[in-house]
Amino acid sequence: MLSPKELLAARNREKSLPQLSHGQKDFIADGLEIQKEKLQVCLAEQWELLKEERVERLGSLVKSVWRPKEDLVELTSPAGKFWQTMGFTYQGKQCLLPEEAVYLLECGAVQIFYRDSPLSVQEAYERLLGNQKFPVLHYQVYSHLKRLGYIVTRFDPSSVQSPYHRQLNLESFIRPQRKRKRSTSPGLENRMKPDTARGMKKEENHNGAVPSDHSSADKSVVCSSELAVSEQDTGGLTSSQLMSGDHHDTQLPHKDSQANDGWNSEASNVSLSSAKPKLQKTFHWDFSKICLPNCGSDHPCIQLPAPEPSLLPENVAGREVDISCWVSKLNRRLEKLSRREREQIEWERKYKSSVNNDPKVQKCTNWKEYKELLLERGRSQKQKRPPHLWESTVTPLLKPGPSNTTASVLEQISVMEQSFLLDDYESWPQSYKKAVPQIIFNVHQADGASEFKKSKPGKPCTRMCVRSFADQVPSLWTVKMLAYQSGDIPLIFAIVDNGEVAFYSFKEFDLPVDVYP
Amino acid sequence: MSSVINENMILIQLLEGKAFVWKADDVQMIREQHGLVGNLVGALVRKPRQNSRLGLPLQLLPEEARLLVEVGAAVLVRSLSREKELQKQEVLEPESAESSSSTNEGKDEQPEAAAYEKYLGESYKEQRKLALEEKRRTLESLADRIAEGRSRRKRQRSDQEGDATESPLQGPIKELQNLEETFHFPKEAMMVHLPTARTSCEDVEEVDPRQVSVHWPYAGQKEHEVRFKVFKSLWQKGYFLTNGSKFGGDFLVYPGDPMRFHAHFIAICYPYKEEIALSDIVTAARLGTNVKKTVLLCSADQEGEVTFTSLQWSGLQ
Amino acid sequence: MSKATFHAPKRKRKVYESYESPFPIPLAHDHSSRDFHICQAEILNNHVIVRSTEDIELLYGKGYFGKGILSRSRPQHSIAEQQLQSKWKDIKVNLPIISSRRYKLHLEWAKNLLEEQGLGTESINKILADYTREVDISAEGDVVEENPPAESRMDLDPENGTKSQSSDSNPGKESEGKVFLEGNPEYDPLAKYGPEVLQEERAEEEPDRNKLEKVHCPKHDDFILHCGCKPRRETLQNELDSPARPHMEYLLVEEVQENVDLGPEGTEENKGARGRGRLVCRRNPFRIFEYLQLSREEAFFLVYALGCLTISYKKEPLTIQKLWEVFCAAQPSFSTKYLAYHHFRSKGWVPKVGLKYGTDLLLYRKGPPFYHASYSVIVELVNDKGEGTPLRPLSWRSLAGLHRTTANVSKELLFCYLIKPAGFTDSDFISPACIHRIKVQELIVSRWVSSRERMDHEEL
Amino acid sequence: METDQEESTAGVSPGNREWEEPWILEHPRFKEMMAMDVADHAQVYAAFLVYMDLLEVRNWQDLQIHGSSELHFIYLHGLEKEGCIPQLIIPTPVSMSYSHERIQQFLKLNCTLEEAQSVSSILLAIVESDSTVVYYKLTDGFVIPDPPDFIEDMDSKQWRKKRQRQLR
Repeated sequence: MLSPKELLAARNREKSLPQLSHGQKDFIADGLEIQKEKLQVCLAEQWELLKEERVERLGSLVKSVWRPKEDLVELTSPAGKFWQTMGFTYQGKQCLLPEEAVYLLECGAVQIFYRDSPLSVQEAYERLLGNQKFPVLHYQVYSHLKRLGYIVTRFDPSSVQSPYHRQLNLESFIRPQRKRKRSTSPGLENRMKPDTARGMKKEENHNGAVPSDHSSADKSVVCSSELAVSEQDTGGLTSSQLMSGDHHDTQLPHKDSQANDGWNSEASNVSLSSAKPKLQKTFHWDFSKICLPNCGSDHPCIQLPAPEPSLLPENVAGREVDISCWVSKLNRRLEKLSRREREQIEWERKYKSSVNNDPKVQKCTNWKEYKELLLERGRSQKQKRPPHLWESTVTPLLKPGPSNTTASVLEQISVMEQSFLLDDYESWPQSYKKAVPQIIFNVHQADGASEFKKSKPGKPCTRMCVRSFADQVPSLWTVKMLAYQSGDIPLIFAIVDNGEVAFYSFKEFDLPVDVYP
Repeated sequence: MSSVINENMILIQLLEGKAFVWKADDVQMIREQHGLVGNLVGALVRKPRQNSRLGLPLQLLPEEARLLVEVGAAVLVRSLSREKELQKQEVLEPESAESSSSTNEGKDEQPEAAAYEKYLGESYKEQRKLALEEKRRTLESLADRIAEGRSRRKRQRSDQEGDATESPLQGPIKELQNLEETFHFPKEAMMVHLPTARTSCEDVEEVDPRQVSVHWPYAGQKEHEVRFKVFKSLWQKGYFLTNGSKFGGDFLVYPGDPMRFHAHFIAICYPYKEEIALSDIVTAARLGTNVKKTVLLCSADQEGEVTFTSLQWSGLQ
Repeated sequence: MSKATFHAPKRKRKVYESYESPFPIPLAHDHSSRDFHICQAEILNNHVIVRSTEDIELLYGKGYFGKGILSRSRPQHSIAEQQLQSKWKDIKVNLPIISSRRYKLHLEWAKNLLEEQGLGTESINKILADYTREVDISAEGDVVEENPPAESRMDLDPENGTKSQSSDSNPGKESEGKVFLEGNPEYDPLAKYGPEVLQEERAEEEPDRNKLEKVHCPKHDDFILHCGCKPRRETLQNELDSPARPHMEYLLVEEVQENVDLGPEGTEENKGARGRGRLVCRRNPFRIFEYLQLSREEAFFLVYALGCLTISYKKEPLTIQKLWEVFCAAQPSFSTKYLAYHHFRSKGWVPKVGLKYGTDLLLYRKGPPFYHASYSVIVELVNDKGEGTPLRPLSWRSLAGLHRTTANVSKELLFCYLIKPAGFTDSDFISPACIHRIKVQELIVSRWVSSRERMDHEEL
Repeated sequence: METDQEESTAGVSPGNREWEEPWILEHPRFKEMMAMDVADHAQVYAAFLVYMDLLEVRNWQDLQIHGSSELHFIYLHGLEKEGCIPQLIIPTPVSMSYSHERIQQFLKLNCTLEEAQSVSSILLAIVESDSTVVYYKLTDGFVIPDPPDFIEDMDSKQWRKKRQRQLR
């Protein structure tokens, strides 16, 4: 403890803060005296500053007593100016919350007694904070905000309107928000065309997010269009599933090949026969007539029968042949491929589709027809609707039309629905709603700037959720949850890392559609 | 337990796994003797309502705290008083549920209370005496001027009234004569000390930073182990380190005391064999470029061997 | 619910081009294109490449799709070396100027190519020496060359330029100098050349030309002979009849002191008079062309959303379904990134790759020439409970860094969540049709710095 | 199906000669990289794009191609300008990730290549799917950054703006 002499001397202490670093910081230590001197000056000032103890006039100190059982600090002398924004009355007594008391102690405004002796700041930290009720982590955020002059109160979930309440106030809840958004971005706003169908749809969605009497008609519109979409895409899906059975690169149907080259004739046969039953009627390849001999070492086939003439191109003649003399010359070992070549083949397999999966190819009965088909396709590649895009399971979203405007193009390709933070809240399971980090503080504008009254605090400017730096970045679900709890008040995450506090917000955004020209 | 702790050791108080130093002398020693910085997190006594310059306590990074313990300069301690109290309360609970007021709590506290009252009373007496002396000194040094002023005013008044008689210069002014009796020093005017650090001895328990516990959750954690090895290695090279989270890194590395030097590096720690996404490398390097610092990829293997790689923009746009 | 406010993007101070259209398709406002043109791209090394200059211009010019593989962004590669071009800016010849070092490199490539075809070193040297022989430059600043008979024009040999006048010996002809761009197919710098010179030198040129014809594909105007085309008269004829035949690439090579090691014919002293070497006109033996490379997201958007691109693999056009499958296989993040890409395109914005800032996408209004990127986007796919596996898992530490990086360049950090409906499984991703079921949530992540904090903190 | 309108004009421009293979595939250096058979094709293509970028866009000199069979990697080696210290370039697709250990292996590559070089450093060339390349420099040990510019006569706001523009 300080001596009376020191105490009295403290009245005439320097009140202003010394400079932080005395001029531009240095970049490299040059070992010169001047650098050392500057540092010594800075450090000396720093230690002087830190060694200063809190000394206050007894008359300006509010006395209080820590009551651990009630987890509060009771004032035993009349409260000071802080009473306007802090403290509460409990059983007819003026009281402070632990964080308020510790903060005021740090400011030299209260003296906290415990067992008739005053607590040091260290003891106050130890006793008043650091329990489960009010962690030091929260205090670090609290005192950070308080030092800046904000009015900070504990968040009480019951103070926020229930979802039902909010629905009743829906109009006042949403409209002003929208107006503000409009006016903030005139530059783009001019070019956005809210009267386009897309704009209309947006509005409906927005209202649909929180259903109200007014929007129920619109909502049904949305629903039906959603339904249409989902019908459409399940249709697309089933057919694509049917088609996606196999994509191996079998150029021609074959029966008996070895697996060592990666062909999988079995799979392709299966996919051909099982794909769509009705196709079999128009199916003209007769596999029993097509012979692809296995000349591999395991099943040497020496006699190759004459190929079916209808399967050959016109100007090619086939005949029966004995290949026994060739067999010995054939290198039937596995081809040794380099790493890169293997990779290449792997990719080739991915890019190539089996021509046999193509219904049009399946309709071809011979080479001639197949070649004609290829020719026709080649020709049509540069047409507006190339068949590989337009006659397949998935087709382009935009239908080429003569007079598309930018707006109509955007509308046609906008297939994903915008989601909003407050969507679907009701459908979340209760267990999810509970496991979320809690909002800790309401933050009101600093003293002079707001009409804060403890009895009628009004709307806070933000709400705070306190997280440690080691915690996870909140998931979308956490953000949604907290946004819902916080209602129309912006929510901010206070992140504490080794006593340093940083604030981040995750705000709902709806990037405006930019229709140009 | 407390008996084991050396008098000269710095006490690092653990609270919720956070390491605090409460004494300014300790903070100075940590900075000047050990080259460690820490982070001031409390309100500054001289100007408590601002955030640009803060005061005690100093919060240490887990790595800083562990290093101080390893070099034998400090011990980690946690206070047992609250725990003991809770135990006591549990015992007392049945009979004294309603008598929680501090005035009639356990008898053993009474001497302490009386001691404070006594201290306060003595302090008041002494302060009044000192204040009185001060007042006297002030008056004495000003006496001549006061007297002169008074006589001038008197002269002026008499000039206006046409009375030209000069009053002779008086000796000591009348205020000084019976200062002892008239000096008013109300009790409210006395100065009171609100101490920062604990003033009384208390029960503390030492905490071993190598053992996992609720009080020190970092021990054995992979991230902490890598960070610690890196921290120690950089510290041994003579660098000053601070928390690097503002810059997306683990530490900021300074060539000298951060008070007077710009940081050279943003150190980011990775386990040596852990894959780093290229997008993370780009983000880090980009940031380093923006703030003119080199990003330092730091890794430590099992043996404590630390590898550093500098990452910078190439200058190729 | 408090929303992030939209900050109108900042227009760049200097804009050098006019805005044409948001998409490479005919739109009502755009009178320059009436036809729905389908661009061609191909898979090359698992990436999507557009080769036709016309298509490149269309895709980049309208919507800023892709990047030139030989350019920083807009495909506009020129072989000319800027430094040399300005050094020699007073000459009136409008051919690209390159250093002899660079020229040697191209020569070496051509040589390697020929070696691969199995030609002997001697004949290769002979062929190349012929092909790259110095060409005389006329007083008007055009390349002087014989005008060969039509059918052999492709493999014409440039005149041996032993007594050519250097450009600086002909000052005062500025008015004649024509401005044209390298690579402009309309302009053939050799067309003007009179036929007389040809007559004179014809006889001695003959043997070499024959040899050349063996290896030089007549369809090419450069020296790439690997295409497997057989020289056929009729094709050649067609080529020549087409009005916009690409001209052979002639270059000015800056040769310092000694000439290139190709032959003794370029040793004149007078050219080096200025002490900066001399310019020699030669043919480029190995031409490289600018291609447009599309990111997979861009490519898929052009095919699937707009239907104005077809992508082939080894000449075979790929269906949308197939593309989806191979892109997903080539790039695990593709499906997620594509959904986000599509979303922003359908809002009329131009997303580009976010590599520069370590994010997934950068969003531009209208296009990079007009506005600075406004948003740096992180994409995450989540289920209907908002949980997901992000493309890059973020800790507070990395988020702090990312945010700082983004804010330092006056951009905002935009999280784009793609929300799968309940019951959506991985197997639903096998078709791009899944896009209809995905919802998008946008969040702006920003640091909150209170006005008070700003007041008493002057950082940095 | 509509009629075929533009068959004859399609092949006009130099890049679009459909009968021809893309020059990349025929480029001797590309073939060389492929033939090395040390890296997967994604890295090979990244390496080639970087090779062309350095050579044709940035005008680097004496660019050589190397393959490391133990690292399964292709890397480049060249000079930014005449008289510069030769640099080692590691081209990589953006989708890759590397451990610090591997980065150190890359740095060791340079040591073996340039015995005399006191500081071992490499350029990491990261290639995006649209061929965008960014280059970052990795150096073993500590590299002190450039000192901050002290521009006293310019007010800080202006200065900050200028800096931001430069860093875009």
